Amino acid sequence: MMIEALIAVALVGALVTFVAPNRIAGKLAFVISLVPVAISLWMFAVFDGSGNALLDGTLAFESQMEWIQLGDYAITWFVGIDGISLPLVVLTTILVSLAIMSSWTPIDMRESQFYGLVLFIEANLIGVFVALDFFLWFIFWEAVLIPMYLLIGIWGGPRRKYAAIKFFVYTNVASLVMFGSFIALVFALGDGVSSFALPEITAAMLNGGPESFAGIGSGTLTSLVFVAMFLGFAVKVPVVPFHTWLPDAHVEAPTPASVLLAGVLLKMGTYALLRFNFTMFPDQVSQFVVPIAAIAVISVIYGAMLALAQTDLKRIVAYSSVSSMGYVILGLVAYTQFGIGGATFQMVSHGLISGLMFMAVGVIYNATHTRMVTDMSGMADKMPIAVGVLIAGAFGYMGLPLMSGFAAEYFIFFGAFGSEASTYMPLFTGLAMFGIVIVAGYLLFAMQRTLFGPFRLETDYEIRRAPLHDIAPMFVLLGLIIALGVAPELIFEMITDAVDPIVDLAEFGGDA
Amino acid sequence: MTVGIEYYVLLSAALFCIGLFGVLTRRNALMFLMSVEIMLNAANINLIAFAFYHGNLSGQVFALFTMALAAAEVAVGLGIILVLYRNFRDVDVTVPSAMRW
Amino acid sequence: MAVLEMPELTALAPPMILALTALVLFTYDSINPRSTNRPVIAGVAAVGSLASLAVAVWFILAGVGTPVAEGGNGVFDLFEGQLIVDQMALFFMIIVGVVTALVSIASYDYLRDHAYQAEYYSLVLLAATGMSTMAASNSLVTIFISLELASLPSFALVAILKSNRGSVEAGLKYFLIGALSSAIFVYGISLVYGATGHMQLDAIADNLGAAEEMNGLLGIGVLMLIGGFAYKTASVPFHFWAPEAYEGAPAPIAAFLSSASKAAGFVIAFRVFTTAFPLDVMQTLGIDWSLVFIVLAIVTMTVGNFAAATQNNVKRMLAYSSVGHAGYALIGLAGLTVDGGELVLGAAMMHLLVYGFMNTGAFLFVALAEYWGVGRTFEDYNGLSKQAPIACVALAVFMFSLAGIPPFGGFWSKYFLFTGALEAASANPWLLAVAAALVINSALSLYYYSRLVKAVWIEDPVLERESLSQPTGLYAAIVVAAVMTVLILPGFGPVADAAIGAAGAIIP
Amino acid sequence: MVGAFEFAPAIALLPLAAFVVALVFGNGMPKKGAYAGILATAGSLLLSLWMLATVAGGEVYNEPLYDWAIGDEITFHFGILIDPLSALMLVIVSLVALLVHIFSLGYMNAEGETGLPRYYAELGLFTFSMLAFVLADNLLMAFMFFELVGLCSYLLIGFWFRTRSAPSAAKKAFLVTRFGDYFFLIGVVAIGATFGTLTFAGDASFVNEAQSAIDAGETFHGFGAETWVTILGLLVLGGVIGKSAQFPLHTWLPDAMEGPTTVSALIHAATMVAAGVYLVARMFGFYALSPTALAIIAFVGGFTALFAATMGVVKDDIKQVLAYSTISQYGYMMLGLGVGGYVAGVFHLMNHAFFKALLFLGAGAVIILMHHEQDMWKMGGLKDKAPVTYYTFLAGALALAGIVPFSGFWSKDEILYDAIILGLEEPIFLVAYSMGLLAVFFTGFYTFRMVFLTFHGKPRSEAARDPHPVGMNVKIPLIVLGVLALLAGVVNLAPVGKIAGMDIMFLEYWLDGQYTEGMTGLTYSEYSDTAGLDTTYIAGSQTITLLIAGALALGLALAGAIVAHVLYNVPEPVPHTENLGAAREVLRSNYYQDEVQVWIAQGLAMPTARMADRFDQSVIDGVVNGVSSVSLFGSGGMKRLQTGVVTNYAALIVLGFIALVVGLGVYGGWFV
Repeated sequence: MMIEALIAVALVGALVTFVAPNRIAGKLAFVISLVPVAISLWMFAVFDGSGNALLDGTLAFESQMEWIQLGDYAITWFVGIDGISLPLVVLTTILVSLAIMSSWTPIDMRESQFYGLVLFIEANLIGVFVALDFFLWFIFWEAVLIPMYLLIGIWGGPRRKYAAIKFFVYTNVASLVMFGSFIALVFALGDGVSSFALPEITAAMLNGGPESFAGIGSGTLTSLVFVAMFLGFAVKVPVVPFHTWLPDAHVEAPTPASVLLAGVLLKMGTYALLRFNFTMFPDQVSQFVVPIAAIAVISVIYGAMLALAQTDLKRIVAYSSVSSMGYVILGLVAYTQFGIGGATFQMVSHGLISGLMFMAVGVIYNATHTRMVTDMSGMADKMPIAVGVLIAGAFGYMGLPLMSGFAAEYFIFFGAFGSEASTYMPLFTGLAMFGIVIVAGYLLFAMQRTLFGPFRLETDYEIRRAPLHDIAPMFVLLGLIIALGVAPELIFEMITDAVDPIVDLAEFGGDA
Repeated sequence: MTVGIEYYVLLSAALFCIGLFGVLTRRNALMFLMSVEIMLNAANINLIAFAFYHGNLSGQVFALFTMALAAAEVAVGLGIILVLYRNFRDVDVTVPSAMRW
Repeated sequence: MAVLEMPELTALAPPMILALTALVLFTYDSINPRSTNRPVIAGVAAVGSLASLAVAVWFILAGVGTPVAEGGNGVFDLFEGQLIVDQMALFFMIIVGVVTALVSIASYDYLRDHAYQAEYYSLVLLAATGMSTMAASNSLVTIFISLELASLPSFALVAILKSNRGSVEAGLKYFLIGALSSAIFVYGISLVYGATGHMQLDAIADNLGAAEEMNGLLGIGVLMLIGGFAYKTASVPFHFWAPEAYEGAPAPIAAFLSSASKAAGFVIAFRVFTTAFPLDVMQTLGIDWSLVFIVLAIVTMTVGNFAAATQNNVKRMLAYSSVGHAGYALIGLAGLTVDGGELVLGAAMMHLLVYGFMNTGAFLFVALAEYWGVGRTFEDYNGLSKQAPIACVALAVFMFSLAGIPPFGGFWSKYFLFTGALEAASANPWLLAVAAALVINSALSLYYYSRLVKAVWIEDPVLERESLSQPTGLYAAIVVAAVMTVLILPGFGPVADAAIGAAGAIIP
Repeated sequence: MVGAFEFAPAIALLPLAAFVVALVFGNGMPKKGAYAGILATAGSLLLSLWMLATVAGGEVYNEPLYDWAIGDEITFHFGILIDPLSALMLVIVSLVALLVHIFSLGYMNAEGETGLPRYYAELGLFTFSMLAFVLADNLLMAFMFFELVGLCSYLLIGFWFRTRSAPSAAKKAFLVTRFGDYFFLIGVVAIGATFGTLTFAGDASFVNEAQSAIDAGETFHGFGAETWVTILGLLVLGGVIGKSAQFPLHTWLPDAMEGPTTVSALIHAATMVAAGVYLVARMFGFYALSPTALAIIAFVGGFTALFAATMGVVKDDIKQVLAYSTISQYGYMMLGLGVGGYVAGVFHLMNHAFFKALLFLGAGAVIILMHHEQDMWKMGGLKDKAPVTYYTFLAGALALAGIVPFSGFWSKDEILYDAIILGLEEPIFLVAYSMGLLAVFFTGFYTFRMVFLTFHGKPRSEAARDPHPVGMNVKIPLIVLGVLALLAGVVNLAPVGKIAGMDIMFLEYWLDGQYTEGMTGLTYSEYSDTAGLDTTYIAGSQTITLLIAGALALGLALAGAIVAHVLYNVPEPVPHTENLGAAREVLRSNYYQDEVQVWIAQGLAMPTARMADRFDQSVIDGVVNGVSSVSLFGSGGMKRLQTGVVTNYAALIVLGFIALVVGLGVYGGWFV
């Protein structure tokens, strides 16, 4: 029942915080959020699962109970954790705690509501990563939207209303498409399945797959569903060309919301891709390798190019997230141990690094009230510590060795290069890798202009050093980034354990 | 010799259409109401004719209900038309069109 | 179970209790028409509706209406099958009870300075009686009577603010369209009677064979019946009264009509088309009414949602959205197939139940706003969350629930409808179009629902307003509705079982 | 095995500790953390010498340290490989690092420099990364620390971040090398994916795998094994070219002189820039498999040597001259390795490390003397005022120019010798050789131009007349390095040895593993066998060839020196560069290399990016917003249905109803 405890704590905490007086809400929320951190770390310590949750691996902290009988299909409360979900759960809890602390400074209105929503998001994010029944999973998946919509809408920047509604509607449409196609698939599976439990559906998919449905042939149907679901998740990830909601949302969102958005929400998309498309449809994957890989490469390069053109620090980081997510797609489509494992590792790594970057940008923004590269220079002079951490984070983003970003990208490149999914994979890999040059390009340019050189600030705003509670979270993240970079095995071991069954599904074996 | 059922149906259909025509063309609320009454009576003709045709009484009974309800409808309707006149000084149904789109 | 010993008539207890309450209030009114003893009057109405609700719930739990074969207390049919009390009847009686109760409680504050209190409540309960009876009607006669019993008071209720032009205009339009549709409806009945020679639904089903040569007549009759239902459920093309009626009527009445009356309209539609016109036979007769409902469903939800998307008047937006939801519920009929379809039909019932909570709540919030007198447009609602956070949380719940976003009840029913449509699509590919329309419209609806949330939560008030009062009755009703909308998610198991069971029972 | 090698990790870890200490406690410490660094590097030096001794004692060490990432087919690990090559390199690096740390006491801790803890911390981090790179036993680990030294270089170049130029130079340095590393990383990934291992040495090394693959005639990705090996080798070479500042990725090094001179000495002369060459030497067995790759290396080297030397001729900034000479010298090393002169290359690497560090530190001393003035035209006449600096600097200059008997001569001569004997067999290499040979002249010229302008003639500025004194901590490193610059050559007096038939080619034997057992696949002779380059001698005689080659090199060097003497060793020297005419501008602007790269960045990348951005905003986002506005427009039309006139409603209802009747009727065939 630990998972239930995890979610319950967050939910109750959300309610408590919501009614708490503004004055103490921040501290209260932080204290509450430490409980899930503790629980998840404990889970991490005693984790005893093995194999993949969907491919009859043994789950940790599993619990399942009847809920609703919908015609011939049972909807159950079915949660469990395997090597893929555990790191993401831990990432979520930690990131939420740090985000809460980092928002003590910037959030100065309706605090209790703000922190309540943050905790509410946490509950649903955890749910997304642990739910193993489609309907249950979808509830959490959708329920994330509301609090994020409000976070962006209420506490966001000048164009917050536009950004919020865009994010809300766009991602919701995607979810509906995905939902519809998947339900159609389940019905097409016929008597093969008697519930919406993902493992059962996966099993049915892997032996035989669907019959023809509504006059659509079996093969066509499977491909259609695969594509529809890929598109559905592609918006969430996001991959080019479904990414345009991301920069708006990021730029307008308050720092902690950006941290969660980039840190965890994007991972929902890739996580879902891994769980659904790349676990249930191995044949379709092999069928669509080239287009998907192409999309991945385009996302990497195009996203990086866009970042190169920006002058708003947040926009830069936002677009580079698009680029980083492209790596994840590349790793997934490689369908090799290091490819998919690296993709999962990248989810965690990017969560930490982008979180760190957004916090650092946020700290600078708190001090200068501008994010424009053109407005400032020589910040290193005024806030050395924050800038130091920012530089560290930036190099993490560039994939500096001994930081988690390098491990992730290296795994992905290695896995993708050695993949036999398509003869062109080495080519795609080579192209995608050029991202590491562009990323260095725009980050170094931005740092040179803003952090170095003689001090200059357009806005007449008196600079004060960032308080400890702004800096501390960044140091925690930096520590984690370096720890994972020096010893990826900390989580890579359990990831590969959960990934191997997926890799074995592919008839084209992975050498790397 | 008895008249074939189809003639009754045609008669009621014609009556129905007359009523409908009235509904569509008349702008006076009362005329509107009367046209509706005509349509109801068209239905009544049907009911009675078919009751005769099928040789069971439920049609005729239903016709009675219809008349009763028609009366009730008129009662409520007149009430509404009354307040309509109070508020708009007119019984033209096309006058009150403040709420649209 | 005690129910067994009682005479069969007691199976009709829920509508009867409503009727009784109505009469009590009517007497009270005729004795003391100008009484402003609001607590007593509203209290009586609330108690009566709650009692009817309680009885209905008790019945359904006690297994009344569940065939004996399934371990229940058996389906009660009275007066040679003119009325029938089965699971579906009870299910809809519950919906009506819920809405009536909420509306009566809310009206306590809303009507604080209305001249004739008792007449208002008695009309409400009379209408409720009619709706509750519709749920049990099993013959075109009873259907027509109960339908009119529901309609006539409604006309009066919409126009009850005699000196308010909006209210009167609404009442007029509602009444005229209503009269027209009932005329069409009656004519339809006469044609069906002509083709089959019967009024009682099962009898009609048995005698469809006789209608071979009169299938044209029967077809037109069936379509005219559909017209009648479409009017009651505010579906295209008979929906034109809805926006005006809801906008002009007092907000509680709008809530009442858009939730309960709609549900009642659907229950008779469900019953008639499942019992009297089994699809397989009708198809051989060339009257494939499921096609009609597919078209109506798509058009209705599209018209409703698209028209709602750019409204500036909150109440009107809700009115159109209720048209859109009628379209969703129509999927229940559109999804019926020769073999089965209880999933989709059950989903429609669930939707109507959840809708009873969330939509009533939404309109009651509008009632609250009118009570405060903050205005009718989105702009007027800006920043209300600062003065009335609780009510605004409730509003957000209603809106997101209407949009079908978890973790709220609207999510379940809407997605079950979607699921049902897809299941039915395996038999009838046209349903794919319906499902697609549902997706598009949901996406669009999210846009305008979140606009309202944006207004109260995100926008800043245009003009500063001092703190707002917190009327007990309205608040109570709204909060209850909101809580139910949320709690129904975890507790959806029994609801789903009941609805699908009921649907399964009436599907031949 | 217990013993010296157990302590190998400490060599790298000591400076890391210094990094942490200086970073955290630096401000509280005397000399701002300098001592931590000095102690650490001193420790590293001692341990390195111990390693050297142990290796000399006949042991080599090649053990994994710990597993970084474990996969089914391949496991990436950190490991330590200590063989003669790495042992030698360890000593060089830690020695120079130590001396630079000491020198910094005099150079940096002067007049209230801020951010010293940062400086010493970054020095420590660099030393750690560099030593770890040298210790690496596999290509991935090598790449990691290869990148890390790049980071340290970035940080140290940008040490004076308050100026405009330093950060920009730092960015350029990192970016250009990153571009090279891009290919390197592809190479690493590809090698790992192809051969399933990344270790340098041992039976399971990718070198052996490649060998057997070629023998088995396998094909990879549609290429023959040998072609594929060539491709892989060239990919890795990309990183080498970036780090060792070879053409065309050399442009960052001159800018890197924005950093403190000590940093230039340590990173941009002696060690980090050597990393590239070291890497080639490290995996020489792999390159030996592909003559094509070797040839390309040779040409890149030869061309760079000449190319850079010509640019060094016209520079006025003393550090700039040294920077270009560095580029050119590394060109020599590449040339040497490219022509199979493994020993020669490593030999020159070692010598260059010493005398170039010496020259830079000397330049640093000069800059102290001149109150931080770097323009040679403002110097002059320092000879008498700062004798120690002068003579040590002179020693370095002689070595650089390659004058007997200074160390530089021996190594450079050996490189050219290896080039010519190969060239005589395969004339194409003669081109590379001649470029290298020509460069000798320019080297001699600019070296002594620098010496004369700086130390000889009359003082040409106030600072030069009254120089700032320098302390012991400056002089000691100079002296140590000066001695080394003079004597380091003796470890491999190849010509003497070959002519006189003496066995005094210690370095060659050393690298050939003749002092050590159990060293397989890493020896000079094995490399030569693999490469299988056959050579011929002028007139069939080794001696004659040796003498001719040596004489040519020495002669040209002296010629250059003499020209410089004639032109600049006068009381009032004047810039004669005008006489170069058009060539001057080309040279001064470095053949417009920077312009090209700036254009790639500013003129190509940025516009493309902006175009992409515009496309994104208008087209892609336009579609998204378009969808919403279209549906809202549709909504506007939809609600116009509701005219508000009840009669119209009735009409619409009837119409709709009739439509239904007709539709269903036709479908159901009622009207037949």
